Amino acid sequence: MSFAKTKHAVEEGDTVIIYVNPQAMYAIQVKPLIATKKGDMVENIFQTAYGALKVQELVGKKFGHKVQFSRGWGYLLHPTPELWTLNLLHRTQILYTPDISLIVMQLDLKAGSIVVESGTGSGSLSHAIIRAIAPTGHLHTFDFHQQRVEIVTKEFIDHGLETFVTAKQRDACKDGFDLEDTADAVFLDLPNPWLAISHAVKALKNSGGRICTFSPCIEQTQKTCEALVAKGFKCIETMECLQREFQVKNITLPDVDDYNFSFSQTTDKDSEGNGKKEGRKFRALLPALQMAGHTGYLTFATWPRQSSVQI
Amino acid sequence: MSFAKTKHAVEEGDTVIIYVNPQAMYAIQVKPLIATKKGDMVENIFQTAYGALKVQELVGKKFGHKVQFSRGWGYLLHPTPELWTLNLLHRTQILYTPDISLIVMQLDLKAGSIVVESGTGSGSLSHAIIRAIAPTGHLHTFDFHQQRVEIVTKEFIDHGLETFVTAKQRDACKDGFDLEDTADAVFLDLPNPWLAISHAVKALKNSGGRICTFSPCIEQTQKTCEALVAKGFKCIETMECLQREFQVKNITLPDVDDYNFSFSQTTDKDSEGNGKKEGRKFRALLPALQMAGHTGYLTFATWPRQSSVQI
Amino acid sequence: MDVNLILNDHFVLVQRKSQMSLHQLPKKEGKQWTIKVGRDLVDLSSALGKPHGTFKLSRNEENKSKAFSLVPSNDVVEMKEKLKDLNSGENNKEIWDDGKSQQLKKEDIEELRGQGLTGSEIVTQLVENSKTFQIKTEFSQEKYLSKKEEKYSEWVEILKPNIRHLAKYFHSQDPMQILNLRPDTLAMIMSLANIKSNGKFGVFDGGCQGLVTAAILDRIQGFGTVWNLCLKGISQKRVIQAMNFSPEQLKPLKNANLHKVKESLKKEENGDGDEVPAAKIIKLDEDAPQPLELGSLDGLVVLCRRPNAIAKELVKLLAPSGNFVIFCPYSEPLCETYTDFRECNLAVNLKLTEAWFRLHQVLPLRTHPEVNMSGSGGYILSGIKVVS
Amino acid sequence: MDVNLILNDHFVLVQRKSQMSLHQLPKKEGKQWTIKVGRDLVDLSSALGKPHGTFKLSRNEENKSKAFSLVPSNDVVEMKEKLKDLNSGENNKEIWDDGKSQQLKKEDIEELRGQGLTGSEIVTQLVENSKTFQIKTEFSQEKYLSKKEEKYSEWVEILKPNIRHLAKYFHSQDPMQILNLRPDTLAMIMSLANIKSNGKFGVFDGGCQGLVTAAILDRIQGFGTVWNLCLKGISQKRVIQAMNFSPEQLKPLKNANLHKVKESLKKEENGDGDEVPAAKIIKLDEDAPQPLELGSLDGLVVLCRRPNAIAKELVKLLAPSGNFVIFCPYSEPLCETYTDFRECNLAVNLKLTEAWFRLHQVLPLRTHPEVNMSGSGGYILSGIKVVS
Repeated sequence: MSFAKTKHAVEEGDTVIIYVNPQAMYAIQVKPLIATKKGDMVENIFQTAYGALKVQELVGKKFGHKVQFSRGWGYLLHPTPELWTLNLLHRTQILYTPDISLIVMQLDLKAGSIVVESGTGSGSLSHAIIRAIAPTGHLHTFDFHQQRVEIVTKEFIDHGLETFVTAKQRDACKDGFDLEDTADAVFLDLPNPWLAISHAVKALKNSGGRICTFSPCIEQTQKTCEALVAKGFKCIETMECLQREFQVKNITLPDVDDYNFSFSQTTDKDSEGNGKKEGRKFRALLPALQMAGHTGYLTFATWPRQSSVQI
Repeated sequence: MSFAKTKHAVEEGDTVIIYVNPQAMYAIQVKPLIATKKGDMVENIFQTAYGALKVQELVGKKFGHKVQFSRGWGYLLHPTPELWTLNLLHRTQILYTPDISLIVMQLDLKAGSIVVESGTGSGSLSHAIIRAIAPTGHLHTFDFHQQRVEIVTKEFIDHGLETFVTAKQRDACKDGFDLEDTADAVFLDLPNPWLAISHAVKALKNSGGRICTFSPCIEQTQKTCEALVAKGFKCIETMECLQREFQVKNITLPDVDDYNFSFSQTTDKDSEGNGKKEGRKFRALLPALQMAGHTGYLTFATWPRQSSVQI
Repeated sequence: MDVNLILNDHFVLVQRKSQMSLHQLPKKEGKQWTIKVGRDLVDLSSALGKPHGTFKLSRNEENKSKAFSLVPSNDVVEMKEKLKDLNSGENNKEIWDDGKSQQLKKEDIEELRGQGLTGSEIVTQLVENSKTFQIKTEFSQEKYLSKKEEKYSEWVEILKPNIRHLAKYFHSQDPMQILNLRPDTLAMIMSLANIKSNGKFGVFDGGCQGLVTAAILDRIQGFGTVWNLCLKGISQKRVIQAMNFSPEQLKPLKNANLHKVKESLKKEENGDGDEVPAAKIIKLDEDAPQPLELGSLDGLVVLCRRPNAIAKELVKLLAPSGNFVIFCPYSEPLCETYTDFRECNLAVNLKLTEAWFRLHQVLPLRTHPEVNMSGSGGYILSGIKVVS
Repeated sequence: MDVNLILNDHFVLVQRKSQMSLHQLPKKEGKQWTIKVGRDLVDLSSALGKPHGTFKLSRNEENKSKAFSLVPSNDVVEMKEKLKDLNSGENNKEIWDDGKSQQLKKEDIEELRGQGLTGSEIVTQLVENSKTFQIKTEFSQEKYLSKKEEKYSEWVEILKPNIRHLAKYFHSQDPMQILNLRPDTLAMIMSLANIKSNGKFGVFDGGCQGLVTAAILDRIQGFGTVWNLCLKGISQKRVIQAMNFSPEQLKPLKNANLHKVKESLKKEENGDGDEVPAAKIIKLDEDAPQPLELGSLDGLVVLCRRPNAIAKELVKLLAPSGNFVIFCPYSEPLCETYTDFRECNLAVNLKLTEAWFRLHQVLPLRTHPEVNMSGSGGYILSGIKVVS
């Protein structure tokens, strides 16, 4: 129940984020009991890098405050789609926040939008879509993999989002979406998105809408663009978005990196004594040495208002 | 004669660079007379943004020093391939320093290398190749366009580089290079580079070598990579290189951008008086708002030592 | 809900190929309203009352030199289709561009325009008077025609402004007028500030023309509250105006003058003699009759050139576990803010990032990244407020 | 000129798929020299006297558990070719990765290794014991096999080190050990410093292991002079050593201790009581018997973490119109240097740049940029010295 509306303190059933450090975060559901491998229900004790946490004790605790583990502490955070993306269990490759953000904005999503998504995957994008379109919109999400649909359906219920989303097992390329003149936007993350374009057209509102396809390979994008042109989509745009993260470091260089040399000064012994350490100190913005160089190509297009539609 | 060996003062016949500012540089050849449109020989007077320059008066002037124009001054610079790239007359799209640098290094060029280049284009890359391989190497450069070959041949002579380069008119895809077991490296900048791969193989030394192709479109690169695999090239790598330029600016924000506000301070009138202007001053590294987002894909590969070659 | 007709007093975007411009239609009905589209004069008022969409520039038959009228039309004919029967060469080997291949001079073209020729008629003239067009390759011809189309196309789109268009438009016109906030960076801000309906958000806009506020108002469609936090002067609102929001869509927007918020705070403080409590309720001026509390916002966006001091103060308005995003066109001030926030243990998940964004041309046999790209779209410092 | 045989005392690069390592062969002949390639032991000395190239890891028949010997071989068989007759699925719909599809455990694999199985034999076992391999798509199978090949391939390349390989190798191992100087940035430095034969160049290497000096020595092949400018301590030379340079190739390299250069300068100055002239000849220590003059270098490269003070001094060694490149892993010090140079009118064509570099996978139907890229390759300030 915790994604849908912001609250200040934890209630039983909520999914919360336990933040220890940027490399150690955990998404846990606040339930008194948990099933063992054998199926027995036992007290829900969560093991962090800094010791155990009795999950039920989180009830009533305030978000944004510290929580104690047996050998340390962390922060209790309200879940957001971004934190969920970082902490969900990967069933597939997932979309990350830079691509997700572009998709949501470029599809013109807002409260009230009706959206079709295929495939659901691990539900990373779904959570961000639901946030954008609630409380009056609806997400129809499809995956051809039955197990994925079952897991994500349970997650939507656990997160209190079930009224805003319908998840179904379906092979979108073969069987379409079984929706007509309904959607404001369609998102396709499929190996062969071009096979689903005609189904997307059927699902889109006759008054017009937007489509987005995500493909890791350029050959997929090329085929998709051709299909979009052939079907009559307009404003077809393909884009790439990467994110570069910086570290901020206060650097004090070691003595050996201090090159206090001058051809013209008569004594450099003197100058070496003066404010030497200060000269070796500075604050630097360091780009991460490694970064994601590619996720996929995003192609967006507009489905124009059909002439059959009266204003 | 000025590219081949560094000199300190200008001699007649040298090509020199007149630097006024980053947006105004000129490459001129120091000759007393110049032909008018009608073909008459008249005194060589060059018009800069800051007035006239009598070109012959540059003889004997020292590089790196100021030169006077009738209404201002500039600097007299020794030519380099990089300055030539910025100032040459475009007959075609040209390669720029980031790509050129990668090409020269990834082709393992050094003094003594024998190189094949096709097409010559406007000679931007050729000058950098010659710098890298002189005085003992040689560049064989080809273009299917007769006029381009004539112009670049004259430029090589004017620049004192004619002993290091042979420029010929030739349709490389159809007719090959007429070279066998000769080249350490081959560079192809052609609309259909894959058609020239077998000719490149013939030109390359049987003891092995490197190849590079430059193509703006990914489809060309795909076909080229397939052809390279088919011909037995190894270590095939495709890369992109972009350059981001920064401006350094000392910024002093206007008064309106100074948000000296605090919920807890009792009087913010006081604080506004204290070192306010200093707080609005800082030095910023500003990335250029616009940059080149694409030049082409560079594909490199190794031609392995042929088993026929004895060590 | 959506108004889909072109109406008086409303804003529209007029697009010819890649060129866009923003116009407000006259307040009064019946008034003629002529705008410039490239080098052409167009009577925008001729589109009034019609749905947004594609229009053809059409000549007034009586007086050819007057402004074009707009006629709804979906039968766009691209120039390359018109001219596709022409010959083309195999390669550009025979072409030597000496700048003389076009025999029409600038003055000739201006005269053709003056005679009231349509765009495609002018381009046909240009092609017929080119010595090299017919020996160019098909791809070169297409490139040439699509370049000419930018100037001469007879079709324009009259678009209803939305955030996607406006973000692109304002950034392409003069990036620094919106602090170089690029559309993809705007998209990131919306995510990282956790913008959603029924939330309470604060925006401090130090020079983005209301772009982020407009994006939030559009996203939440009337559900929730957006506080426009300001210190003095006129608040940033150009993009908000251009969105043609209905009163319902504008309802969430409240103004909060921070000085007045502070005054109320002081009165309260003097009243009971205590320290300022973390979630004290403050009454605001007439603009904002609803109370703005410290520690009450779900999300906060700060956009300015020098956020160092103000951002730290504004975070006090945020609820614990609330999300903040600080945007700045420069990295250096954010670097300081980062250090400051870290030292004060104000937040977790602190990230200083920059986005890299590039468009691609995807065409058969001609797929490649666009040759022009933006070198910078601003820097973002984001995080989640915690209580230490 | 080139030595193309694997010889004692020389360095070689050993490459298995994407993994590279640098090794020096023993100085003495006849000594066995075992190295680790991934998890395999390989007797590198078994390659001595043979040309550089492709070798097969081959088992000593008598004792299967000992190190692999190297046998020259060009008949590389990739695993995907070996296994191409296997079935594959149409899509991954039926696959649910529960981490249990591989039935061989880590210990089982170690045991197979211990039994002396070759890499392809182990991979065959892995494939046979996978519950999902045969229903994976062909592309998924290929991806799986090329991942396994990284660990188990029986072919290695013994490469003669060159600058291209070494620049990549040192940057991939630990970028900061060479101040994060990325290969493409190195290439830019070589251009912007106008490196060419028969020139006089100076390199101040504050932590790049001699990479740039080695690149210059390689480029000029004995023609010209390269001054290794240093202040104290051991000069940077690891890359120079790894290049196996001949005495002729090393001839251009001269050491210049800047303190000694300065001392000579002072003596000269005291001698004739004048200011230091712009092109005074200075005698140097035993390491560098040839004279290094102020204002004499054609090009200068400065590589360090904090170039601010030293770069300005070293530019005095450069001839007017000479090219300089200052490389730094951080932007901030270069920002200061930029301002300083500009204020002092020391140079024209001043440019502060950063390169962006990305590799691409180009395979039929699977073309895309590599998913891992370097986020930074250092910053460059370049310019041309002028006399104002």
